[in-house]
Amino acid sequence: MWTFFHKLGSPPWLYAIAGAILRWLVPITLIALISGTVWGLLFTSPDFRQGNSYRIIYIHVPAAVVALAGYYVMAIAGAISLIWRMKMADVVMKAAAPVGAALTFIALLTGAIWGKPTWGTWWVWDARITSMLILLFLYLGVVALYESFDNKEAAGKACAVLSLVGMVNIPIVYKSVDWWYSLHQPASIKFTGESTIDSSMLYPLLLMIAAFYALFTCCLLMNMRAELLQRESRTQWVKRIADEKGRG
Amino acid sequence: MSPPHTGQFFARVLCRQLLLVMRRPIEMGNPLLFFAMVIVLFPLGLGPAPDKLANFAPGLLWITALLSNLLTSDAVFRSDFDDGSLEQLMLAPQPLFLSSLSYILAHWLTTGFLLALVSPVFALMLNLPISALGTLILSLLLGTAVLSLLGGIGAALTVGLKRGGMLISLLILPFYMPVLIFGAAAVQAAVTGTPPGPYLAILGAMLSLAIALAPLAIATGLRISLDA
Amino acid sequence: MYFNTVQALLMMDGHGVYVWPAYLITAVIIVMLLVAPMRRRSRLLQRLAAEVRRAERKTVAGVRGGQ
Amino acid sequence: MSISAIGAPLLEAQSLSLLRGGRELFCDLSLAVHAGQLWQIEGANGAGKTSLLRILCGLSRYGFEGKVVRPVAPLYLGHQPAVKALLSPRENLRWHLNGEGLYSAEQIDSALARVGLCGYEDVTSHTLSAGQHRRVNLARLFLSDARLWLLDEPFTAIDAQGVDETQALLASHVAAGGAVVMTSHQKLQVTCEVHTLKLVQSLIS
Repeated sequence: MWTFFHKLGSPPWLYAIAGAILRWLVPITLIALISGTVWGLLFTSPDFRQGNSYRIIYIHVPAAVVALAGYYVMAIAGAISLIWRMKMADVVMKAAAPVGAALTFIALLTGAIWGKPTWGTWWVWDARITSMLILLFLYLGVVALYESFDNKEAAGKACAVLSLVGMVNIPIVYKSVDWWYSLHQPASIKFTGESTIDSSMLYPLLLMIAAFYALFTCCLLMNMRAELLQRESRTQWVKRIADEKGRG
Repeated sequence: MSPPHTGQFFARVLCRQLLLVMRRPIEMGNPLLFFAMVIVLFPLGLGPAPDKLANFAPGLLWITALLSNLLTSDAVFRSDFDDGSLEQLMLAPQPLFLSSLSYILAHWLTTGFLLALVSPVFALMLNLPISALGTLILSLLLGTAVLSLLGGIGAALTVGLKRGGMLISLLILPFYMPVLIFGAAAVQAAVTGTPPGPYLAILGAMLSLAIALAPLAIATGLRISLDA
Repeated sequence: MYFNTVQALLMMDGHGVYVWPAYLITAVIIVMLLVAPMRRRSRLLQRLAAEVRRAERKTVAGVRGGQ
Repeated sequence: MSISAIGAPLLEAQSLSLLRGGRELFCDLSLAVHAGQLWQIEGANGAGKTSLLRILCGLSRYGFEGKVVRPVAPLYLGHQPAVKALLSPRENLRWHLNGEGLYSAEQIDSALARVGLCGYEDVTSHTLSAGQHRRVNLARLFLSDARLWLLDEPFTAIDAQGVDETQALLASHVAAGGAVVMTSHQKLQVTCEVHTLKLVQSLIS
C-alpha cells in the first residue's frame, strides 16, 4: 500500500492515472446526470404541498451535499500537503476549490429559485441557505488567497492552512447559524427539514447525488491534469506529451 | 547567560509590543474613534427613534466592534515584517506558538480590551438599557479576544503580500460570524432580561478553542509568508 | 410519464417558469465546469508543442549553421 | 584556546537544490561547516546567495530539495537591519527578538561604541541613517554568544574602519571555536583561512 501512496507523488504517473480514470468516468457521469434529471423531472409525481416546484430538489440538495463534501476534500488535501509535504496534494486542493465554489453557487441559486414559489421571496435567511452562503465565502477566500501569491508553492501552503482553519470552523458556523435561525424565528416552517420523502421521489434524488459526486470527481481530475501540465511545463514528460499532441 | 526559557521570552515579546505601542499612544485611539464614528452613522441611517435604535443596539454595537477589530488586525505583523524583526523572531529557539500568542495578546490589549471598556458610552447613545451594559462589556471582552486570534491567522497568511489589507477581510469574516451570533445574542438576552450565562459560556468555549488552535495556524502562516 | 402533453410538461401547472430556468442554469454551469479544464489543457499543450517545435528548428538551424 | 578537533559540524547541508522561476539556482549542493571555519559564498547577483543563506539558517523551509542539519541556534544578519524606528539603538538591542539572554547595559554600550555609535545610544532610530541602522545590527555580533554566524553581506554601507574592525572580530570568533558563513562581494583580508563556495548560475538545459 505504501508504494501506491508514494507513487501518488510522481506527477507523470498521477497524470496518466487521472487520464485513465477519466476515460470511463466522464461517460458514466453524463449518463447518470441525464437519467437522473429525466427521472426526477418527468416521471415522479408532484409533491402534494409544493406542487411541481419541488423538482428543483434534484439539483439543489445534491449540489449542496457535494459542495460541503468538496470543502472537506480540499481541507484534507491541504492537510496532506502540509503534513507530508506532498506537492501533489497541493494540486488536488487547487483543483478542488473552483469546482466546490461553482457547486455551492448552484446550490444557492437553485435554493433561491425554489424559495420564490414556496415562500414568495427570492432570498430567505433560512439556516441551511445562510450556512451555504458562508461556505461560498470560504471557498472564494481560498481561491482569492491562492491568486494573490506569486510563488505558487507558498500559495498552496497558505491555502492549506486556510482550508484547515475552515474545516475546524465549518461545524461551528453551521451549528451557530442553525441555532441563530431557531432564536429569531422559532415558529416558522422548517423549509429544508426533510419532510418524510416517499421512495418514489427518494430514488432519483439518490441517483442525482451520486451523479454530482461523480461530476465533482471528473472536474477535480480534469483540473488536476491541467494544473500538473502548468506546473511541470519545464520537464521532459510534459514536452513529450506536447510532442505527441503536436504531431498526433 | 543562557537563553531565556519560554515564559520569560513570552513576557519579553509582550513587553516589547506594548512598549512599541506606547511610543505612539495616539494610535491606540484610532480603533476607538472608528467605533465611535460608525456608531454615529446608525442613527443617521436608521432614524433617531430611541425605541427602534434600542431594538438594534446589541447587533450594531457588536458589528461595529467586529469591523474595528478587523481593520486593526492587518497591522499586527506588518511593521515587524517590513523591518526584518519577524525574521529574527523565526530564528529564536523559543517556540513560535507562544511568541505569536504574545503578539496577539498585545494586539488585543491595545484594541479589543479598550473597546470593551469604552463601549458602554456608545451603548447609552443607542439607548441600550443600563441593565445590559455589564453583559455587553463581558461579551466584548471575550469576543474581541476570539476576533483578535482569528484576525491573527489572516494577518499571518497575508503579511507577505503587498496588497493584503483587503484580502484579510475576505478570508477571516466567515470565521467571525459565529462570534457575532453569540455575542449579540448574549447582549440581546440581557436586554430582554433572560440570563446571558449560556451565551457567554459559548463565547468562552470559542475563546479557549481559539487560544489552543489559532497560534498553530498563525505560526505556520508566518513561516509560509516569510518563506515566499 | 407524469405529464401527458408537452404543453403540460412545459407549464408544470404554473411552476415550470421556476423549474426549467433552474435546471437550465445548472446545466450551463456544469458544462462550463467540464469544458474549461479541457480547453485549458489543450491550449497549454498546443503552446508547449509550438515551443518544442521552435526549439527543434533552432537546434537544426544551429547544426546546419555550424558546418 | 586552540581550534577544537574537527567534531560534529555546526551546520550541515546535504544535496540542496533550489528552482526559482524556472532557473536552477543550485543543484545537489552539500556543505559541512565545522567549528573554527570561515566560509564565504561568492556568486553574481541573483545567483541565489541570499536564498542559500535563508535555507541554511532555516528561514526557508519549503520549496527546496535536500536537508539542513543545524544543531545550534544561529545568529542571522539579513538584508533588513531588524531595527525598529520607534526605539533607540540601546532599546533595539535590549528588546531584540533573537531569543538570546538579556544583554546588560554595559555590554550594549560597549558594543555600540565598537561599531562607532557612541553618542547615538538614546537617539530614536528614525533620525539615524540606513548605514547607522546596519551598524546597530552589526553591534549584535559583539553581543551574541551564538557559535554559528550567518551573515548576508554584513559590510554594505559600512565605512573602511568599521569593515576592518568587523573582519578582526570574525577572525577572533572563528579562532575561539565559532563558525561563520557569509556572503560578500569584497575580498576578505582575514588572518584565518577562508573557505569559499562558488555559486555558478546555470539555466536548466
